[in-house]
Amino acid sequence: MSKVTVFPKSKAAKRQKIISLMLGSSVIIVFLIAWELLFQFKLVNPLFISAPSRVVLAEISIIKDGTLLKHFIVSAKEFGFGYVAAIIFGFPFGIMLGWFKLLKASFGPFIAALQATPRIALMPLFIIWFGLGITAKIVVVLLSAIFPLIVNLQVAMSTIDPDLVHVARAYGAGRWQIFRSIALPTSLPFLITGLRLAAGRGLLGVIVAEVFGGSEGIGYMIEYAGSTFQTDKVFAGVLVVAIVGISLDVTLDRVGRHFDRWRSDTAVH
Amino acid sequence: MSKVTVFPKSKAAKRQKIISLMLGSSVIIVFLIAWELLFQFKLVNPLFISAPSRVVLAEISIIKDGTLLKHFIVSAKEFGFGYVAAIIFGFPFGIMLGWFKLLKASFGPFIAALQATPRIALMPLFIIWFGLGITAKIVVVLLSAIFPLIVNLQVAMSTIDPDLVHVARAYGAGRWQIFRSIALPTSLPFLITGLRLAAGRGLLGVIVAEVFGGSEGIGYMIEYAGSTFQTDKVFAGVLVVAIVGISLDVTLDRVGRHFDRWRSDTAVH
Amino acid sequence: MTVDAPETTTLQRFVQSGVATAVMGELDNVMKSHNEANQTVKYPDNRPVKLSIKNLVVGYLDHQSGQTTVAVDKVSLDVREGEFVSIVGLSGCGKSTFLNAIAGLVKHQYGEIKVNDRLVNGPGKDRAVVFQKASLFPWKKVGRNITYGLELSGMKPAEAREKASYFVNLIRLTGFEHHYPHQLSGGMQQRVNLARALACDPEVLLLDEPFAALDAITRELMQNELLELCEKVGKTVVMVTHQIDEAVLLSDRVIIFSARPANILDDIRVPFSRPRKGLIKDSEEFRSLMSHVWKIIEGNANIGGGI
Amino acid sequence: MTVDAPETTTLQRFVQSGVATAVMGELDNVMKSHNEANQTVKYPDNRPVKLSIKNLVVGYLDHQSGQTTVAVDKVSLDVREGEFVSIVGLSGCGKSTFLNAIAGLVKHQYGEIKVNDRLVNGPGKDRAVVFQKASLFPWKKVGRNITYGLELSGMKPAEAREKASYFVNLIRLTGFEHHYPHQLSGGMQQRVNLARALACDPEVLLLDEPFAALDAITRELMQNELLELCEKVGKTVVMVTHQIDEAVLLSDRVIIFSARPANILDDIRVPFSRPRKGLIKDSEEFRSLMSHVWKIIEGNANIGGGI
Amino acid sequence: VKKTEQSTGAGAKPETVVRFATNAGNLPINFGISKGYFAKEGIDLQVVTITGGVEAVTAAAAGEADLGGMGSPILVGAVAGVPITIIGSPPASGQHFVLVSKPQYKSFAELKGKPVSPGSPGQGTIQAFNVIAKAKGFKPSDFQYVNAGTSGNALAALQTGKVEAVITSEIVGVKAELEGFGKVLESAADYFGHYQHSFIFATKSFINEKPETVRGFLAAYRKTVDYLKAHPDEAIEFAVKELHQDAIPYTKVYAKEIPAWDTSGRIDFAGTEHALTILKDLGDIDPKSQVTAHQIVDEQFLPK
Ligand SMILES: Nc1ncnc2c1ncn2[C@@H]1O[C@H](COP(=O)(O)OP(=O)(O)OP(=O)(O)O)[C@@H](O)[C@H]1O
Ligand SMILES: Nc1ncnc2c1ncn2[C@@H]1O[C@H](COP(=O)(O)OP(=O)(O)OP(=O)(O)O)[C@@H](O)[C@H]1O
Ligand SMILES: [Mg+2]
Ligand SMILES: [Mg+2]
Repeated sequence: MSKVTVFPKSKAAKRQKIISLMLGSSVIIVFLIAWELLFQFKLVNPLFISAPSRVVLAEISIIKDGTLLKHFIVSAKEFGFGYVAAIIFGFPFGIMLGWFKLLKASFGPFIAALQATPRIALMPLFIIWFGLGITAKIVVVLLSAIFPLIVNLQVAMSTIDPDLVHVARAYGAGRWQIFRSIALPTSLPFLITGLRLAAGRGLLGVIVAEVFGGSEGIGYMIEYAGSTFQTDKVFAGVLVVAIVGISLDVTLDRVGRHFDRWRSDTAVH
Repeated sequence: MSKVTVFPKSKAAKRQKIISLMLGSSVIIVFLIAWELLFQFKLVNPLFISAPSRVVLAEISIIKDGTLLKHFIVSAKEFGFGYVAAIIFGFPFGIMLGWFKLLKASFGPFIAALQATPRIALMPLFIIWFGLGITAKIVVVLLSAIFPLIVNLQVAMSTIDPDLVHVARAYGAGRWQIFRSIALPTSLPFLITGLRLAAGRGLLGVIVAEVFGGSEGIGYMIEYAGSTFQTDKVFAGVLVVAIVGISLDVTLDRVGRHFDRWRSDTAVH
Repeated sequence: MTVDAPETTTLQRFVQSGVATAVMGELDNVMKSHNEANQTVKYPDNRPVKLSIKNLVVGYLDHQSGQTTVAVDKVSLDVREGEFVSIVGLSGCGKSTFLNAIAGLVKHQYGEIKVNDRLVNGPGKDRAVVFQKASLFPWKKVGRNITYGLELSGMKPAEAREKASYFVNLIRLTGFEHHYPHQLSGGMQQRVNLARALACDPEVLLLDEPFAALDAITRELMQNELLELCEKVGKTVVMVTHQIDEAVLLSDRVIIFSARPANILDDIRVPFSRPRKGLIKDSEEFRSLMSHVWKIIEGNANIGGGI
Repeated sequence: MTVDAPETTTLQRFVQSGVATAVMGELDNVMKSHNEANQTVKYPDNRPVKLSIKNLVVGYLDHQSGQTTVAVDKVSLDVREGEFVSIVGLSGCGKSTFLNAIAGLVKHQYGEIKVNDRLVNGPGKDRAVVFQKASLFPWKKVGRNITYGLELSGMKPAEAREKASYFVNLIRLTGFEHHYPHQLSGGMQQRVNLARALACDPEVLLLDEPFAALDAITRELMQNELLELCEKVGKTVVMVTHQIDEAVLLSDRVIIFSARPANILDDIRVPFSRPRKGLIKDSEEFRSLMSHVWKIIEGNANIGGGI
Repeated sequence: VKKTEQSTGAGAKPETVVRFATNAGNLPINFGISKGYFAKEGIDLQVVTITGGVEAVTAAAAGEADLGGMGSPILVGAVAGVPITIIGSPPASGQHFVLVSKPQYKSFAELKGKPVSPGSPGQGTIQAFNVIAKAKGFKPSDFQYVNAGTSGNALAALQTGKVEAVITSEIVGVKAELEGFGKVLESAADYFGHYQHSFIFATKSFINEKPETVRGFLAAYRKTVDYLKAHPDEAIEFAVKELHQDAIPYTKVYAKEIPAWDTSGRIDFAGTEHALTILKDLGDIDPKSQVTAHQIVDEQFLPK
């Protein structure tokens, strides 16, 4: 042990985080600048396409008059409940489908059909079953977000290392323990991917649901602003959704990497 | 070698396929019967919720008068091009994001934002850039289908076994060869998952795109039937989409299992 | 053992069992008469039988090609409490398969396995295995890998940690508790694999080449630790090894497996008294025993064709 | 080698290199004077130097804890064309790391590695490695695993298949070409790993315990095949092994590594002429050489503390 | 979502909750709530915001709304058997879609063979376009139908030349003219003659349970509309300030429209029959249907 040198912990890791952040931001900033220039040089029509500077002004104004907060809270609630519901149902269901072949054979096609069924065709059904209130929107978010989870976790189960299952069984692990000690860590990358896709899908879902019915929420705000030609406000709403999307994605990615830190750093190339 | 017994090849495999098919079908059939009974006992309003028997009749009539074929060809074309485009762009892009950390740090947040950006807000942009023809619809399908591919493949790259990369490098494999001989087989389950999710998303995309603009395609047919309360025809359209969804899913799953046949059969439980 | 394709009905049962149950079943009667005579108790011993294997047949079915490979062919073996039995044999002859069958991880198609007079039909906490591949959990640090079995049986974390640190010292990995497996050398990984099994303190210890990746010095150290542990608590051990000297040094009996499919060529009692020291290695008796074993394997290899 | 934490700027370079380049760099001058004297050519030989290693230092940085583990510490070694050099040492001392550095898979922080007088800064087709873990491609069948290196260099499939079948016979796996790795026993996997490297016919062969998972008989068979192959074409081989007898039997020189971090304790010339037969094992000279090697390692183990 | 606009009006305490399905920005409804006209009738009016007539009808059928006011899907739904009854008309109940072309077009005939956007299937816009085309002697197949929607999307398509003409609401048409890339070429109202497009409906169950509330609603609605007609400036100011309507085109259109409002709420039966005929021609209503306007309309709740 005399040959081990210790350096201040995690400085390197911190540095890496900062670099990542800077790179990610700079791409977005470059995009925004390009967009603003297009606008300033009148290459886009402000009737249809706003500009970052105008969006920021619109954003400030809807923050100031409280509009944004009001709609945001509604949307956040709908998204939150729907997303959590998708996890609660999708996670165990996906795992079970991957785990029990008969279950997959039975419900696989049904799920595929459900996934491909256009929500738009079912809107009347939705209204009849879930009304026009928050329930309907939560269901839309749930239905949008659940499929990536189900499909990803199902496949995750097939990538489990059989050697490790052997070890676990040899040590007397029951199903639940095998699940916890092997299936879960193995499926983590799949789970995180599923959660990331589900977040993106769920956000779209909440907006779509609010556009189709209701008088609250960011989606409603966007739709109403659009139909009254308040393009800046449309984009101010979109900006909020995009920021939420980025935050969720970055957080999930980081969580995934935290739990995956046991992987060796070996560069692939 | 004297101790090896050979049995007629693949009989077991065939049997398994048949069982799977039967199970999958029976769940759907049970669902349809339940639905029909609900209808027969007048527990649902046929004005908004059709019944399997009525859907079949509607299906037959639109097959006979050629409506279905006409719309189907249009939608199939839009979906096909969009899906293939999503693969062509999403596959290498996802791989590269997973492969090159800097690329991921740079474009990750941007992609997350794009994924969460409500398409509905960008419709004017879409129209301006891609018009109202098939191009716009292909782009909608592309945008719907590409994210599962990008995200799944990106994560796939992080699950590559570094030992195997070592082996490949030791034998002088270049990047491309490492990609082909290791990254590709490793990412296969992720790729298949991505393709399955993308298929589901793409089908939704094509319908949404046709609802929002256009005068052809299954989506248009569904929308028109819906707005004139021809519920049977709505579900006849939905049925077609669902069948396509199931077929794609089953095919992709089978392809995935074909390429994954090297995995040992060790039961997980 | 080459059997013609059975009719479909037999084939179905065949497939369901995962391997060739049905085919093997047909050999039932033939084997009964053939084997029962064979099963003499070669070395009388008054200790109770801990592990009893009768007419064990294990095969693998390749689902794609429909090929079965028979790996273990009618092996019978009794191991008494506190006995240390080694198995030697050619690479690929079926040693690991045999061990995995005892562990309950691989299904057997015929015969029976009993531990403490109870039929084995799955893994159990009475047995622990040191696998040929280290197969550590890559996401667990060394310490947690060692305490895996303990945690499964519900030991408190503090207690498990303490036990882990004892075994970390035993396998000479002090300071590496918080390393992930990929940060260890091959030999270090194998030692963790060994410690994981020892920590469970099972009644029957199944070791599959536990020292193969160790250098001579470390190997001797570990052998001594194992011997000491076993002699102290009287563990029942079945160990697969490739080192004939190791087999002779550690065991009460050395079982020699034939080329695949494995059956028992010979079952040799090792006459040295315990506790043993490495010193016996230099004795003439030790050497002649070793070359005896060697000759039996070699003879079989030459006759039996493929290795 | 315990170095205090450097200032941030040094730390940055440290992190960028992946390991402790900067820290090691500071030791530059110290080591130059220290080592150059050491580097006498112990056994004069008129064959050209194939592989030349000077003051090699290799360490691992744990990105999370910030800990560095130095595995190879200022090792210098010249291997001549056609020479067979074995490395023995304690488990975890740094043998695999050393081999991987030569293969170009692990970055070194200080010193240089030259093959054919050209600096090594990555893997190359002039070297092939038999890894300690078999690391076969699980999705390729045995045949395709063996021809992996050949396919990379663009050999035609038919030709590669033919070559594969030659090596499949050599490693006694006839009939298993179309099996997947998970259907093989541990020893069979290791033999495929060996064949994969041999098939490439590289100038320098780096073997990391290539026979560890093989039984005595198969091991001897494989040793003979390797010896024959090497003697015929005059391959340069560096082999890590745990069997001292194997090292002595096969090699021209046996290098003894110290406990971690590895440096060379001794470099022993094996005086037997070639071609050698297994028979020399029984000679008195052979045995005394073996116990000489054993004593050096053991002495170091006792002094050096942790294994 | 049931949105409760706070009743600011003094007087009677709201007692009965009435859920009214309409699109966002409905002037009389929002104004009436804000001024407390409904509260005065003992009605707590809650707006169920939906995007179109189909959703309004569905919401009513699903029990999510008691009353509603939208366009022709109400007729289609009522004829198809949705349990709703038409109880009155909004103040502007006729066809008010306009055909907007690119500025260079002088006449409708020039659009022949060109890409035009008649709006989404089932909507009144398609009916309007077809009626105009028929009156000018063209068939629908004489044009390339590409649906770009009705509002922002339609304008974007027009501005960038993806289509040569769109049929849309008057406000959007005026907006296009103001922006300089569009020209209101035709007004649908000129071709429809006797035609009623918009209605107020109630579900049959609500009528059965609370006929008095229906009466009260229509009374309050009438008062609101009367007030608005008398104070067009206040109406427009309310729409722009409170409902965030696009000021210039809204002002321009409504300054002209409000004085022409019919505040009686009476149904134009001839116009409705005419609408039914047109819808049958289009196939939106089963051509074999025998349902007449009188069977789906009940005027008894209108204030005398
Ligand atoms: N999972 C499996 N599927 C199919 N065949 C297998 C499987 N495992 C082992 N075999 C086959 O069974 C035979 C015996 O393998 P086993 O692993 O028991 O050998 P072993 O005696 O342990 O050899 P080694 O000393 O090389 O480890 C071999 O021919 C091997 O190919
Ligand atoms: N990828 C790695 N990351 C961090 N540390 C490592 C890594 N690989 C090896 N080490 C450490 O380097 C040291 C030397 O390891 P190495 O594998 O070279 O040993 P070895 O001599 O081959 O041992 P064995 O005979 O057991 O295979 C060990 O202390 C080990 O913990
Ligand atoms: Mg084995
Ligand atoms: Mg090693």
